[in-house]
Amino acid sequence: MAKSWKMPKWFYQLGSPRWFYDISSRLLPWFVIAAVVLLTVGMVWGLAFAPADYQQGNSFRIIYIHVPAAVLAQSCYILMAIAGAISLVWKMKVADMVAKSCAPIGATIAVLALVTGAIWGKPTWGAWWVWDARLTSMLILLFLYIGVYTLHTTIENDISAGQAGAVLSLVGLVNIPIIKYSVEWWNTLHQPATFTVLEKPSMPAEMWIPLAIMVLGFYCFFAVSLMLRTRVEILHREKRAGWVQQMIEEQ
Amino acid sequence: MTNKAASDLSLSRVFVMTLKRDLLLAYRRRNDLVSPLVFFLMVATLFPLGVSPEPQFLSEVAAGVVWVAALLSTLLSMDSLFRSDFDDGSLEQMLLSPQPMALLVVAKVCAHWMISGLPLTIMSPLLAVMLFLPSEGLSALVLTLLIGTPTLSLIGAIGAGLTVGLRKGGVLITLLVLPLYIPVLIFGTGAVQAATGGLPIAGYLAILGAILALGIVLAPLAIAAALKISVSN
Amino acid sequence: MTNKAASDLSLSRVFVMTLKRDLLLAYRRRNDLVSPLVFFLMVATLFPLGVSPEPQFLSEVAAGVVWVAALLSTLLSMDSLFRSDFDDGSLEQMLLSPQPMALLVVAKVCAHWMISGLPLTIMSPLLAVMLFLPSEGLSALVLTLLIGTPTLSLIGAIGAGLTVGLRKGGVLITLLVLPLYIPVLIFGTGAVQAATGGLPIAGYLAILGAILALGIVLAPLAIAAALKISVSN
Amino acid sequence: MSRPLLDVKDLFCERDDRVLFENLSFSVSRGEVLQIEGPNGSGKTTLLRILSGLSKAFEGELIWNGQALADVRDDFLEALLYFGHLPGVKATLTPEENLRWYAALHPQTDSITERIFDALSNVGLYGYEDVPCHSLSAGQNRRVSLARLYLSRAPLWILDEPFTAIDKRGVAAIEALVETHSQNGGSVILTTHHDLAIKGLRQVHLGGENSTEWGTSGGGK
Amino acid sequence: MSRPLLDVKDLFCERDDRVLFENLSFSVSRGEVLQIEGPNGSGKTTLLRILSGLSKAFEGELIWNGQALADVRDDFLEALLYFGHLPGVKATLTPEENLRWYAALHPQTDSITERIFDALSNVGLYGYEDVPCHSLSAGQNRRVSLARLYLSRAPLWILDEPFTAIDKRGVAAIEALVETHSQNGGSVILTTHHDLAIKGLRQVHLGGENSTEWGTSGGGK
Ligand code: HEM
Ligand SMILES: Nc1ncnc2c1ncn2[C@@H]1O[C@H](COP(=O)(O)OP(=O)(O)OP(=O)(O)O)[C@@H](O)[C@H]1O
Ligand SMILES: Nc1ncnc2c1ncn2[C@@H]1O[C@H](COP(=O)(O)OP(=O)(O)OP(=O)(O)O)[C@@H](O)[C@H]1O
Ligand SMILES: [Mg+2]
Ligand SMILES: [Mg+2]
Repeated sequence: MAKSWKMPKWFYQLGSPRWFYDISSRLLPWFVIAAVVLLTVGMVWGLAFAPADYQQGNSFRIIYIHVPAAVLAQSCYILMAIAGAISLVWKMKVADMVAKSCAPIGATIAVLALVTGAIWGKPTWGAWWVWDARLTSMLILLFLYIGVYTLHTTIENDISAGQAGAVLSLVGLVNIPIIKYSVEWWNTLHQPATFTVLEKPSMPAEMWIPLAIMVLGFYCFFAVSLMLRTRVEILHREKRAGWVQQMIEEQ
Repeated sequence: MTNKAASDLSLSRVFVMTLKRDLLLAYRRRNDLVSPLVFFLMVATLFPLGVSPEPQFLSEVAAGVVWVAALLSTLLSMDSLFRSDFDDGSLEQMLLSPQPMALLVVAKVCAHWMISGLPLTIMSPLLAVMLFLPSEGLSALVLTLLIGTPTLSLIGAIGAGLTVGLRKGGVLITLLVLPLYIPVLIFGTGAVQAATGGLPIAGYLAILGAILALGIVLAPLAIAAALKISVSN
Repeated sequence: MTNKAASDLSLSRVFVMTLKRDLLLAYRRRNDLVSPLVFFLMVATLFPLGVSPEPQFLSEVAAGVVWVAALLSTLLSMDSLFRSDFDDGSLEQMLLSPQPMALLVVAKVCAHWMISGLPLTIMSPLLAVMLFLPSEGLSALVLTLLIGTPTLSLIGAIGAGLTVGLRKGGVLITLLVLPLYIPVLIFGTGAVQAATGGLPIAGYLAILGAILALGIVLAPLAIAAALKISVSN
Repeated sequence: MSRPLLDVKDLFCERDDRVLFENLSFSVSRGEVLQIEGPNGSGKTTLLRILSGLSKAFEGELIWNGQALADVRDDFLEALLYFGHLPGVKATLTPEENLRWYAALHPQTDSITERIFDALSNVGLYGYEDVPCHSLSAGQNRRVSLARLYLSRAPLWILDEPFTAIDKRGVAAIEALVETHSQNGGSVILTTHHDLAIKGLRQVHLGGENSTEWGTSGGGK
Repeated sequence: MSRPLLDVKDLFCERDDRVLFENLSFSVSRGEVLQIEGPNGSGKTTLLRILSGLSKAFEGELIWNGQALADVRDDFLEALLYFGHLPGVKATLTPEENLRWYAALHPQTDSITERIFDALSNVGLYGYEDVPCHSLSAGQNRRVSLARLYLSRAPLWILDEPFTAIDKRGVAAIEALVETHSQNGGSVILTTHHDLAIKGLRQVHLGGENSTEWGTSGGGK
């Protein structure tokens, strides 16, 4: 690790647990509302009103869960790696806690993407699981999440656990471009995919607008659960700090 | 002699001494010299036993089986890379010496490769013959193993560094490292399959080489960081 | 209470306490509870990656791959069975206690199976589905694993006992144990293949059961003897 | 009974062609404390491992209560408490859990939980019962293992450097415990590099020319 | 130079919610020997690991030669010899091989082979250079590690219980060595449960209510 670079003071204040706790208290309600509204609208629109696919009929509607989950799983990983890097370099406590909170959430979302994909695969490919690039690299992503999570829970010392998790998530960052591009690599390696999922521009607007809404909704929902988890983590780690004690007394 | 030259000299000396020490340690417990190889052989033996002994069938799967065996045997030997140094305090001494940790780590990984990946690569033609690999694929197999196994050692060492402080990292390391091994496996077997099919393999080798280059540059830093974290825990 | 009854009581108490202790130790490092499973999953994942992802092909080899994966994951976790007890002196204490060593050893192997073989067996249907095992073979797979994995643990423990005194037994153990695993592997996969082919599997199960019975009777004595030798070394 | 508890006759042991001891004979009776004494590498640990039966690399006779030790091994093990170089403490278990398993190995009829807590507070680990041992200091870990002395009812104690890593008050307490044990009719064989202030202490000296003597040039660089 | 070599200001450390030390300040100058003193579990090892930079679980300032230690870590490591709980000795290597690698980690220009042999004979391992360390006794193994003290030219020594498992003559020799080192202008920070007879020894006492105190009921069963 390089020597820690000195940053302006506000940068550190930004990362103070107390600041995060306060700001997240104010932001949380808005994100909850946004998540509920977006998810409901997107869900109703997507499931009830969007036209059925001419090839796949109604089974395609699972796209409204599958794609947001798949996209979010990757974003969450990137966030986890960035937060980890920040906590490694600048020893910022909040970044560490955010990274720690990302792992289980990301793992859950990755599982969701995998499961919805598998459910979708049954009617379209005739199999729950196929060894295709997307699927495999997604599975790797899940394993990476599990690995980071296991490091966080196995190492008793919180600081070391955070650093170890950060190193692994940074190393695993290599997987993200693999998820994106290995489709092509893989096709050249093994038999070409019989079914290409990427011909999206042909998708009519009535289909993709609800999809976009669902993606946004998923992001809001993610923000909510991330804040909740991080807040619990803050309370746990800072339990003896003055302001936490004070808050507990007030309640 | 300038100061700079003197310190370069001492760096290369430390590298050589550490490499030598690890090779000597491996030589003293000679069984380890043989065993990754034997494990490699055994996985390749189990496979026909457990699945099917037909030559036709085997020749199709040979490349994959050899690669999977190489990967598993590297993985298996990985946990011991830093464990004994951690247990007896040598790792502390390394961290508290004025030498750059990344250098010491590279020497150790190098030694590890020389007693696992390298002999494995040398042995692979034997396995290929046992599994009826078509002869066109042979050189591709050896080449990909030669470029691929150092990468496996480097990646594995990151996992080993992260888990060495835990009371039992042996299995956790698998969880951390195996996902990262998958790309190497895919390109390695891909190249051999291409070669058996008469296709060019330069592209695969280039990618494997790129991964190795990336590994050589980045892994030592990650390993050194991981070890510092593990010891300070 | 007669003296005999009292001593029986104390024996069963020692057994239960040792079993509990080992389960507790495993629980404390929770990741170990999960990891043999994850390894099992990963080997089964690597295989299609490295070899071929075609459902038709996979369904043929599924039984063999699941069995080989189970075998390797048991093997991997075997080394740690006595190692930590040896390193911290608990093994000396066991040998110097008035309790029969074979009994303590059975308790430890039992605990090992409960955290490796048993969950593995429970997970195997999932793997079978991932590898497209024909559904007729499913129950045979689960049954053979249920009878086979305790045998694997028992045999593995003999190897672990013999090598625990060596400074690094991790890989040597493979050498000692793998040959003994082969019959189990052959009958296990044989049974599944028979079941998929619509043939009766009672014969295979009987043989596996017989091997297990033999193992339960003989292995504890062998393990206890091996440990005594390792410690006095 | 005037017959010695343990009788050692004509013991001979060599390791790697270095003779550690030859014609070594001594005996331990009830109520006696015997210190095996000698510089580093003189064979103290080797001797204790031979006496306990862990090591078989010797020639000579070991007699337990008048019978060859190998023939009455079960009786001997019932009567033995062995405290070796390695503490036998599991790092992920708490002190209480460690002792509980140890107690199960050496079954006793009366209320064991109470006695475990007593033993732990005797070695100064009151308040640490529930801390996993890897979070204890070097000395505290040794103390977990020493708590076995307070639990045990075995008449023969074999202790290999029990004072390692223990602070001064701890050393005094263990010394007192050893003395009490011998006054109650127990026997103790121990090694240590500390000076012992135990009444009636007997010593066996090991280490002739083969032992490691500190260089006389020590102190110079 | 009158500036202290190592200056420790307002150190605070807690583990598992137990405060080990608070507002701990002291400094070590050239030629000084400082003993960190306290009962088992009082935080001596923790403190030494913090000073050496192995552990970062603390708050407070460490100042090396007038600069923050973290900024001049390389200089600090050049000047440090750390002897921890773990000996750092490889069991399958011989004493000589062990020291040779250690010497490579701390490069020196002059004839190293000779100095290694001198160091080994100084710790009484003459004749054992070629025996693999797993065939050495507990004390001999510690001596292999202690031989580093004779090899080193680092001005600051941090020694965590260097006398563990060492016999009496060995302890005296190491004490003499420490004294010589300080007379030559070196500094030593050490912990031990032995009484030290070193001139001008300074002590820092650790351990308030949190330390493990041996139970007063010790000796009763
Ligand atoms: C377990 C199985 C599956 C996994 C792991 C999986 C994984 C993914 C991933 C990672 C993405 C995100 C791509 C991105 O980042 O833009 C994605 C997108 C998508 N998936 Fe799947 N998928 C699975 C099965 C399926 C199936 C069966 C279908 C339909 C037949 C499908 C259709 C799509 C579509 C239409 C997209 C959007 C394409 C895009 O935005 O790039 N997926 N999937
Ligand atoms: N890894 C750890 N995690 C949590 N607490 C720890 C850890 N290591 C030590 N401690 C606690 O810190 C305290 C001080 O431990 P330390 O090893 O520094 O003591 P010490 O003074 O060196 O004792 P000793 O004389 O026994 O060596 C102990 O009470 C111990 O419980
Ligand atoms: N496993 C072994 N193989 C061969 N020789 C050994 C072995 N263990 C010890 N020795 C030799 O036996 C001699 C005595 O060792 P032992 O451990 O009994 O000494 P000790 O008196 O306990 O010393 P210490 O005071 O250092 O604990 C030593 O010289 C050592 O070299
Ligand atoms: Mg000894
Ligand atoms: Mg200490």
